[in-house]
Amino acid sequence: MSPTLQAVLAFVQTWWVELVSGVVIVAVVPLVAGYIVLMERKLMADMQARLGPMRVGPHGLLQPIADAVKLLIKEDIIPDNADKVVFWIAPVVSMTAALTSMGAIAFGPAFQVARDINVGLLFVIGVSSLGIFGIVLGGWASNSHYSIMGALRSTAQLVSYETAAGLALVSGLLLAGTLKIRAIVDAQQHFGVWFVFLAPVAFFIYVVASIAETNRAPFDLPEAESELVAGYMTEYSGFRWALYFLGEYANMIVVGAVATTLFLGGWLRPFPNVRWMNWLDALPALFTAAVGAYCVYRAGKQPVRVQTWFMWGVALACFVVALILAVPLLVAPLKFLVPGLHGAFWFLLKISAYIYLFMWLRFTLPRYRFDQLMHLGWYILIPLAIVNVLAVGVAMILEMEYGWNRWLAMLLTTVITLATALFLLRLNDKRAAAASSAAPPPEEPSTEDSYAG
Amino acid sequence: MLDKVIFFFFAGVAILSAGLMVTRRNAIHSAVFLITTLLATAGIFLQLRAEFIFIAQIILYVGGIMVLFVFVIMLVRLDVALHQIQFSRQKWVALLVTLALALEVGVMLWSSRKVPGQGFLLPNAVPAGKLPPNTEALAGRLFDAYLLPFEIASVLLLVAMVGAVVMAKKRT
Amino acid sequence: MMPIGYYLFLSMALFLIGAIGVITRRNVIVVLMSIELILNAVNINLVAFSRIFGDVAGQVFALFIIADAAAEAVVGLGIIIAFFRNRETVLEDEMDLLKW
Amino acid sequence: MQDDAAQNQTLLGADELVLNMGPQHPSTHGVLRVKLKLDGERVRGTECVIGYLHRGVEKIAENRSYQQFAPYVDRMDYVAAVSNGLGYCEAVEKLLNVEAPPRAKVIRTIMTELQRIASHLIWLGTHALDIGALTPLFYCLREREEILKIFEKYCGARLTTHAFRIGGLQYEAYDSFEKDVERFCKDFERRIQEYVDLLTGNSIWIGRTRNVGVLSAEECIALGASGPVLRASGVKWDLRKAQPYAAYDQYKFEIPVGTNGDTYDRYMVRMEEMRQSRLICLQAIENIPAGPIMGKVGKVLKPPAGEIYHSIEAPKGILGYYIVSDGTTQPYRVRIRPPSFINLQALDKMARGHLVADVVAIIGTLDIVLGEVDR
Repeated sequence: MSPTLQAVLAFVQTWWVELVSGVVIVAVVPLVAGYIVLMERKLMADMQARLGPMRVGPHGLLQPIADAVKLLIKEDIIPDNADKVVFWIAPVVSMTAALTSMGAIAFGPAFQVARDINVGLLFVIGVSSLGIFGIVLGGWASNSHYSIMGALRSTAQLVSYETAAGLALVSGLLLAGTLKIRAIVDAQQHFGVWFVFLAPVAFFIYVVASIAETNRAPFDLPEAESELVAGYMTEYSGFRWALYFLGEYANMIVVGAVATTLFLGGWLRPFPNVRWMNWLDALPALFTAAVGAYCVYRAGKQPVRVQTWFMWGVALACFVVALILAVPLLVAPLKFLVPGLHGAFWFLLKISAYIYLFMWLRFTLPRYRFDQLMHLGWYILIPLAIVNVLAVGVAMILEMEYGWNRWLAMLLTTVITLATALFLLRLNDKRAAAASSAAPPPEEPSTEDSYAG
Repeated sequence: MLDKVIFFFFAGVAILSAGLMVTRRNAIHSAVFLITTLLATAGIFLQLRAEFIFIAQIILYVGGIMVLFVFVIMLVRLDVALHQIQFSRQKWVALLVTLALALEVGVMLWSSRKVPGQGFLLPNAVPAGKLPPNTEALAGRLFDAYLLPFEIASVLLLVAMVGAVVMAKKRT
Repeated sequence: MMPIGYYLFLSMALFLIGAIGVITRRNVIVVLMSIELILNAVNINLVAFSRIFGDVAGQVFALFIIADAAAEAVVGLGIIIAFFRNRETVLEDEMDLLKW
Repeated sequence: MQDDAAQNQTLLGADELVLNMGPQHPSTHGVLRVKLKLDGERVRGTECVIGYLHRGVEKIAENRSYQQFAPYVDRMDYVAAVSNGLGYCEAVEKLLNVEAPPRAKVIRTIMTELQRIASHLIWLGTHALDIGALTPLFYCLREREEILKIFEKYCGARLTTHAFRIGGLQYEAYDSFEKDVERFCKDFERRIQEYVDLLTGNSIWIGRTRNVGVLSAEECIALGASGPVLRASGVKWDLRKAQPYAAYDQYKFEIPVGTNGDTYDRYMVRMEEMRQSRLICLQAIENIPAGPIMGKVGKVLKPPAGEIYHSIEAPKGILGYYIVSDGTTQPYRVRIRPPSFINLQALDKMARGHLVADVVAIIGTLDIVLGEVDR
């Protein structure tokens, strides 16, 4: 055997989990992202009194595949004066960053994607933040005013809100005392409570900042359709555009997973340590079975035969999942499967709820203006996050050194941060009032530079 | 063997893109290649089992400083600079001086190889498996022995922040 | 872990490329980026030695250098923006006034 | 100009950025092209380039008989076709010195007020969409659909209706006309509350609209702005009250006015106008007089030589028709005063010093229709 072959073999032997999970991520995430888009369109349609995609497949179920095919065979336009290489690379960067950062996430105790690394959470947020280069370079390479303005907005926005998100995460990490994904969840089990209840303000800040980081409404200014056409994506079409889109939705999954891991108890069920709440273990199976039963109920009401079949199919799938979730509970020899399966169920459920929140906000709220966005970030969220980190630290010292009750200490921090929040909001209102009453803007344009932050 | 492959891959990428960074006319391209260099260096850090420095390099250097660079390059439109002379007049002298320096350092490194036991081919002292958890060890050291430098660094950052704001603020 | 010499040569190469950039380029932004490269080369040395001695002090200093690089970049870019506003250039040999 | 010199100083001292917004842009409400002079994102000046939808409506009028021209006016403000038709028919009637019978007048009033609601609904939906709220648009279109159904039942067309004829109406109101209108009006009160819930108290909405695009009463009058834009600045001027036409003098309604003249006030004024229009409709269907629907108008219209100006309060402002007759069957000249065109002039004044996002909000709040601007 040649040394090269030996080296390759050694490499594969050491890293086969990572290689396989890499392939799985690249293969599965686009599909998942496609169906998240479908879910979003369906939900949006539901909230807006319409039906959404109905044509391709029953209830539009094949729409993502049709969209993907359409995007693949679409003409790939590169503007004449674009910087071709950068234009080509940018969407790839965006998507790669999002997909790579998934490597350190664990979807349940049994489903670690690649490896539980020492700096797990930092790896996730650090690598996913590299996606911004895709946006900036794409906007710059397009050589279009809309694109470059989208890119500039995006940079300023991401830099600002990443600070807030990072500080919010620090509050959670203080409680967990580790950066390892699995150890964070274990810490929550040990505490017997999700960190969202110990540090609610930090969770709130992280929710807001993560919406801004993933460029979702009401913070979707970099791609604000009504202002900048499509922001940095204006000149993109076909598959490159699809890559951007994919990166964005993959990022949503990433921030959802981070929030779930750190604040929502990861794969733990509600009340993980309370014995008499053990009936909650039956909930996953019952829940999926209920969904299946509802599908059966709806199957008879479908107008088209194909949709009836589809409903039966969905019902069957639900029942199978329910069975898979229920059998390990009931059959003693299979008991060892329970944490893995149920953990994955709870984790996915929490991520879905998180993404649902994103969608809900998108359908409901108008969009912020750029300066308002910056003010919210720099005048409210970041100071609040700093105060929160400080307060959580003090509370932990009170608890560890002076033996305070944990809940009392944490309640104190929450009250302190909320008071700060109120103070900041009042300050902000006063500033806004002063600014509006100062002078009519047309003659004396404000010299404030929104990008200076 | 594996270590070697990883090292040479990252080192090659780092040196190649560093060279391209210095020679590209377009500042954005330079920035892209610098980002590549920094990421490759992060890979080297990881190969050295310095996980925290690896991630700090990615978050701070690449995700923070380089974003700032790209941002400023886009803000000061450099279309004009593209058509001007790229290198300064002293370039040949500069190259000569740098080559001399390279020779000097190279010879120094090469000759130190001969010192037995502690030369530059010094083997690894601590096996990879026996290293303490990197983040914890780093934190312990940082907040214990190097607390004062840490505080000074934070003051430095504060000063830099204030300075940058004052500098970039529009004079009215 | 490779023998330390490899890291030293890599670090030297990056340092020299950075130095060439600093001395020869006219564009101040590229010069600043070259300085970042030099600092980065130093970091490789520090981390490599920290690894070989099994002591994280080197990494602590690498961290300080990253912080310092951030400060330097921020101030440098601030100066560039202020200069560009007045002179509309980022070429260093046109920065020939001691005041503006 | 000294003003320009000050404007050329941009943030980084570099040249200002000229951004072409439109003619293909999601939120210029058609084919408006706005050249924005930008400093970063701050607007230093705007310049509207119009005419992409110019069809020469006024010139066409000179080659058509009076009746033949009536459908053309529907194509100006195509989201408020009924109002355009009303203005034209009344202008020609004035020229001919005939009057529509009372029954025709009441039905005209009902239709026009329904059209006002429909037009405002389109405005609300697209304006909210411009500011980033996706959902109100679909709610608005849902209600507008009901109005369009009434139009369809009445005259067979939904958008460009050609509902009225010179001298009265061609069609009698269909059997359940009153019932349909009443049902819509009853339902609409609940619906309008949904928009209020979604937008009025929303702090993002308030932040995006308050103190944006402020236009004082003096500026409005100097620019000739009319309609809700004028009223939001505090000027209580509504032709329905000031120079009553059709059957408006028979009904009680309020003229909503704003105080600040900003985008939020315009929003509030239009919302209140929808409520008032609903009240007018409810009053009108209670008592539609019986009688003929067509006045004494011959088959060939030959107005006496002379000129006439007649204006009505269209949903977007004062819509005026100036018609010169030389005694033949075709008008010698028709000049139309379109409210959108005049209101659009205020864009530059309102947008200066604001951000790009505000320009979009301001174009939305002016409620322009490019078919009317370009004619």
